[in-house]
Amino acid sequence: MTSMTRRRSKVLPEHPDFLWANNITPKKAYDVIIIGAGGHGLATAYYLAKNHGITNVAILEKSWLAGGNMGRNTTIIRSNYLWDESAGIYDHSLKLWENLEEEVGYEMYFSQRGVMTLAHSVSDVRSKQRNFYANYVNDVDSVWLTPTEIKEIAPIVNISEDIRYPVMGATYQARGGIAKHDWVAWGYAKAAADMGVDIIQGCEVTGFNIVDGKVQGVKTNMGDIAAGKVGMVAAGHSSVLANMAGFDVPLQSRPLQALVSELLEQVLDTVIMSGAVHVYVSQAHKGELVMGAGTDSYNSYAQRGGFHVIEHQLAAACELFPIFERAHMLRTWGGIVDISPDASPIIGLTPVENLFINSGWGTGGFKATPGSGWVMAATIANGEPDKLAAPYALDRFVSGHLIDEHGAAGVAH
Amino acid sequence: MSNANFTFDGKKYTGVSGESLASALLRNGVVHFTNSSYKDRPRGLMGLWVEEPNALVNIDSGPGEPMKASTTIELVDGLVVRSSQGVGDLPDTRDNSRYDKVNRHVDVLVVGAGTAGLTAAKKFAALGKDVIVMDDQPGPGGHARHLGTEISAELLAVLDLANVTYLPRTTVQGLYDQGYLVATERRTDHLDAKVHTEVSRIRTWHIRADHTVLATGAFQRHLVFANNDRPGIMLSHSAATYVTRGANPFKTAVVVTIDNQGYRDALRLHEAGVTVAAVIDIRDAASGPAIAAVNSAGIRVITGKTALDSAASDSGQVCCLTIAKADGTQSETIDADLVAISGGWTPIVHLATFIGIKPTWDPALAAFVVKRDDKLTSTAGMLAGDFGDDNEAAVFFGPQLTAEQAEVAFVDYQRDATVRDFNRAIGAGMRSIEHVKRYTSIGTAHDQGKTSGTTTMGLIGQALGKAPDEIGSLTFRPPYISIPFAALAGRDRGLLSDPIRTTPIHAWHEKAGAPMEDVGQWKRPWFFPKNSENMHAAVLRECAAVREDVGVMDASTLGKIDLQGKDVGEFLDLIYTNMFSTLKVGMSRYGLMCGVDGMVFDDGVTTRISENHWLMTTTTGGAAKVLDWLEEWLQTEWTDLEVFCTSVTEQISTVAIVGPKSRELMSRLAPDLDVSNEAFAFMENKYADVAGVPARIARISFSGELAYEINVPGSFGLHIWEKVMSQGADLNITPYGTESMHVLRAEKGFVIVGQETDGTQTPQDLDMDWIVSKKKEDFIGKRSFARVDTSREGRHQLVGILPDDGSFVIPEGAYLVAGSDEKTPPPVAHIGYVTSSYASAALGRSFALALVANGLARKGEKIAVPMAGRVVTGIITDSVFVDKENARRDG
Amino acid sequence: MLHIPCPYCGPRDETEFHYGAEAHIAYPENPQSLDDAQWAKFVFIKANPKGWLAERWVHSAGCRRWFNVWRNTITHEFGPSYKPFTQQPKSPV
Amino acid sequence: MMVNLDIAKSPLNGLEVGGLDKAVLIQEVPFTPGFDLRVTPGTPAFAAANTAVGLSLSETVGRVVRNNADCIVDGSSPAAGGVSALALGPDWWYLTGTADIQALLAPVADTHHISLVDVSSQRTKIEVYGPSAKDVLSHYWEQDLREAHFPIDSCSQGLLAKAPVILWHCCADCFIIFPRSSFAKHLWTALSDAAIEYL
Repeated sequence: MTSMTRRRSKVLPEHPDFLWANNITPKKAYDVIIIGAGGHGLATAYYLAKNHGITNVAILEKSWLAGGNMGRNTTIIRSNYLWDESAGIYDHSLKLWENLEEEVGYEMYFSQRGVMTLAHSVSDVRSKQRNFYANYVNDVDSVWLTPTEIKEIAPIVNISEDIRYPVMGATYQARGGIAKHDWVAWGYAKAAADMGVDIIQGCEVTGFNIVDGKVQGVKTNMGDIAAGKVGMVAAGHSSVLANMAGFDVPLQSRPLQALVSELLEQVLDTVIMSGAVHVYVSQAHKGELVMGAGTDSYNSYAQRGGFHVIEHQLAAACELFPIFERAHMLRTWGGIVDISPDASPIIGLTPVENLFINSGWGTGGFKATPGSGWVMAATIANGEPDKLAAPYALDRFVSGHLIDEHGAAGVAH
Repeated sequence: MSNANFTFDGKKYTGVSGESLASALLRNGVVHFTNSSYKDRPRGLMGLWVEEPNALVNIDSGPGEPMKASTTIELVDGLVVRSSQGVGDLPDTRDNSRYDKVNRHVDVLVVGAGTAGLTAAKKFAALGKDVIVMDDQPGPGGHARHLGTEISAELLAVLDLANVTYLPRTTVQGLYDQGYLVATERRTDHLDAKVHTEVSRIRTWHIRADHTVLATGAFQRHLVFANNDRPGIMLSHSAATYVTRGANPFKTAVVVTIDNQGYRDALRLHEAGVTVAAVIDIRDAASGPAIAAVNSAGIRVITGKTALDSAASDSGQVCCLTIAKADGTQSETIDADLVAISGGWTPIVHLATFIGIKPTWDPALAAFVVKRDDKLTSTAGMLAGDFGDDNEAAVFFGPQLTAEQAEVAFVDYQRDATVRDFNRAIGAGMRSIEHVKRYTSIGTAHDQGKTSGTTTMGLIGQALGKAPDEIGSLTFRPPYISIPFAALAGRDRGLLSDPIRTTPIHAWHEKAGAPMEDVGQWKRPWFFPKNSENMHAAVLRECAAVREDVGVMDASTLGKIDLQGKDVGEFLDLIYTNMFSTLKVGMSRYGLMCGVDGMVFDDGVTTRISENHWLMTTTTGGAAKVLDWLEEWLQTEWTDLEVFCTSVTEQISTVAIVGPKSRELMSRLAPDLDVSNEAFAFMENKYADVAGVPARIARISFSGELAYEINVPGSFGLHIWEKVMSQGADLNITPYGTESMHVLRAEKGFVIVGQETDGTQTPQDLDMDWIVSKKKEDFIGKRSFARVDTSREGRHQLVGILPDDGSFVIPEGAYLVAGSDEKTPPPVAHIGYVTSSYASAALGRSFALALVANGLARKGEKIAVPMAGRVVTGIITDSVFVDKENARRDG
Repeated sequence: MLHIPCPYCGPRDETEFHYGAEAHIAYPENPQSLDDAQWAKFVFIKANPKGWLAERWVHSAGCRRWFNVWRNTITHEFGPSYKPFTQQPKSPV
Repeated sequence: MMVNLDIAKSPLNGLEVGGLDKAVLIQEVPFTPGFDLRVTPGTPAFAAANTAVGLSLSETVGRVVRNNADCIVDGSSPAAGGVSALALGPDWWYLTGTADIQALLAPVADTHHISLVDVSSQRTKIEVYGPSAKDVLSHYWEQDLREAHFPIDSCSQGLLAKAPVILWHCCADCFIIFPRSSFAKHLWTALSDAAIEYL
């Protein structure tokens, strides 16, 4: 059992001022409109203002700020992906994470407690080892752990050879970890709002004004709003928006569920993922176990999934972590993840001029929040793909140059 | 009623068997149960059942369980508990209790055995429906049990009907799509404090109900005022219920109410011998039988006032209550060791909201209710707004408070969240209920806001001058109450975690002491160690035996699909990249199949048994996937093709004998079979009696060696294997496993789908352009080969690698850099990676297969393998290392 | 746990099925005649509407038949299910 | 093909748990012949197949048509020459029984588009009998077992303890399971575990 003590009573950040202004009525026109006030949308607006001096920006959110996947994910942060392109964008993101709280001036509970990815069979070990070596040549920190070494870092892992799918090894990224998702969103929102960005909640985009293949603005439930450029950062709703703008994206929206336990004395002070048995878990700052599994198989916008997925996940968890047997499942919930054919994002230009898209992060979007916002802001500001974003252009599905992270993404997250 | 001895925080007590632990503690005069988790404030009992936010315990006796509400624990002799301060601990010992699951389809499921539930059950039972009534309490009656009013025997009789099943102690945890429900039944905790291994402790029910009646009842709410969390401040109906049942440590009570329920409870307290100093009613005027009864009992009633603040005695228990108008202007202070709060009813809308039903706000009842009656779901009783007569209520959640008072006015007891916290949230710009919840963490604790949900929305409403339903809708997430992980894991543990698939020969492999490799759900022998051999030694020995003498391998796990019909040939031409329609009867051919994206997705050998009868083999892991694939095309695209597919994976057991001496062994096993090359050519199939079993023998080789695959019905697999072992004894017959099989095929440059491929390789990338038909107009994947990226120069291609140090086996998955052998610190530009790497007995050195950018044009070039602390060098070669001229396959 | 109406076996639990995404996407008559963009559309683009979707499922653990069914992606409500190459029923909206 | 029992092995070697005198009896019935028949209804092949088998195969998926008793709960053997045809799909039947099914249908296979495949080793046969048979199955079987929805001589394919099986309600209190052989041991572990509470 680890001795790491839980941060018990943390006083909430005081807010003499608003985190962000409320009940804003949109202006007639903006230089840039970002659709979607999730983590990626907020970060995009923040970097537009900070890196590119573009502050005449509105973020339109149909519901409440960060109420989508940003407020529903299991907050795992890592960058140990397989392909060079992925290492590029995810590790850039992780580097941004490492200074983010200081930069935006907001507590986020960013904690680099390490992320361990378990391997359970000979072929599983082979592919995880490839991942490990790929990380090495890309200078992404990663180590290979034997079962004994796994036990040293996470004593609660069952490394017995008698279980159905024994633990045979793991990759471990020490720089990986977790953060408090809401506070990340609020930090970006506050920083963006402070620089003049309008955050408009309850504002649903119902269509686009497009003239001669060039976007002029958006139609919303609050009326038409003109914009020089528009960025769609709508995760699960990207397909719906793209269709409004008259083009298709190769995305499928699927339920992804997560669950949380009651507050427990600290038993786990790293993040553990297992693709083979579909479970990933961390113990958050207050002490609750936060767990996720794979996506449901069908398209859905209902923000709920099948209970059998949860049951399967808990069975696997009890095998891997016998000490969890008595823990309680307190709450389950679901998000809508936008899955692309190669499990990699779609970032960049669209068939509509001045309309940009950032989507397809599927089950792995949270970790990419800073990097995604960074490259999206640059792409919008310069009107051309940022170099880290270029490989993720929509046209890769025509050329066939996919960035297939199914192996590396493994279990959803 | 028998007594039960129990231990609470190390102290021994005696209570009444079957009463709740909370009740037993009250009975023993315990009012201060624990301290709060963040602010360490003394806390007592609030509620009666699962809504309890304070009185949590960790159970140490029996199976043990953290964080249980003491109100839901039925007292049994020998119970040992510790008070919990809102944080559970997980003992590092296994819980050996049995947990199981059952599935049930039913006409009507009634959730709740209160008056409303039983009435609904009666109605449906009379219609001849099969009805299940589930209720989370130990007995029927629901609120009636609490409110002192008894349910008529005539109504209770419904539970005895033949077509009605009643499940007490069964909590419906979730309601899902198409009438699917999940419930958990507590089956042993009320019997004793022991671990049960033969009867499940908790049974999880998976219910599919044609119709579900939600008669879930309601919780009572508290009111939010300064120091409203002291021990002795309780919900009025729970206080009244405890004392009525004789658990009464109280002398003087003040009842604070917004509705007529407070009056009923005042009467019950009064009748139970508690002095009711006053009933404080926020309403200026109210009427109803309960109020009349209170007046005639001579109990003082103060209207237009409510609780503002409280004080405590040294013990921490409340000693007096200060009352005030709603605007906070103080009036007087009243002594009491019990403050009973009736803040209105909150119907239990959880299950309804789980499937997206939005509760509606009823100001007359000061409650969110759900009125529903459709094919799948209906609601009844308090959930549907039926609060009975005499239930007027005011919409009121708490008085105006000063900043100081707000600091200690608790909304969510378990999270220690106060009015100040969400004032700050609103100050920070939070408007959505969801933001306030997340900012203050209200509603996220163990009780999931059962008592605080409506109150929170009411208070935000009060702060913003809106009605509760304008703030948002009251939503909850499954489960209804917390469930132990082990209960939801059920029996899917250990061996039952996931099905284990075995071949008919498996028992022999186990007896031989072979470690198993998990291949999908299959257990396959990995290698067959002799004495204390390690894998390295065993594999070198096995491979040498195959190349020099004869080895035997259990190939029964390969997927096998029987294909029949006149169009099979045409169909296979579309499925495989190469030509099959030209295959002669009795012959086998290796084939590669791609997805529409042109990427290799499975391979295998297919045999033409007769003109219209074929047998396809697939990879072990690909069997199900390939059968699905074939049937998808046949059923949804090429429906005019006459082809039937049947899986025969387990029907046929395959024993492969491999090596130069396999011909001798084959002739011993099948004396009637002419095994000469002339009579029995490579890729040919023959039928013969093998050791008394009619068999199909195929000359197929995955090692390059002369080999025979003996195919027999599964029931005879073990028999054939044993015969092979005995007949081959003097030929050094050597069983080998998956590891040697991998080495042998790699020496020959044969790929393994899933090892050389990862879903991004075309046949050309694997240096298998020879297997891509140029004649065929189309086949699945062909069009994708022509795309810009798939047809470009410089793609990663399959090559061999020979490390300069032949004793070093490059790790599989290692990345390669071009040329230079000096250490280059990362990040370095790589040219590819190693897919397979082994020590080879045949080569007397290590070798590897790799996918290298433009690799086919790079043979002879130097590569380096950068690894932490060292760099290994080598050279790019052809991917075939042994028997390039295919001489060995004919022996 | 969806209860999916197999046109041959009746409603069965989701765990018996595999999902096939949007229905009525036919394999091109002559793939070689399509340009890369047209081919990519066939390979990668599947409808992803918020609302009613005519989609494919295969009852893989049951009768092993592919079929089509209308389903609402917001409510998970099922409309009529129907066999491939039969007249598509109107969207339930 | 006649089975030489001396050299043949069934996946469970005829294991049994419980008993006829108990709430449930679970036993493997080794070496039960089984055939997958594929033929399209409404075709001459279908008519020919019906004639050859001597049954009119159910065109409703999930129905069993038979001319013999197929469960041997009382230990006696089924009548000779009998066939039971379980409708697994719109063009798919599982044929089992003591008749020489191969011989009956071989002529049809020569002249019509049907597929008859011997799967006697592909699956084994497990009987679950007794007043608690349904209870034991309900631990793993998610489908509707209500008598009205799954009456005697209903059959269905599905997942039992996550293993693919054919389930056949063959007579009162009696269910027959045809699991894939490779899953038989797993299934046995699961069934005998579920039976504990009822024995």
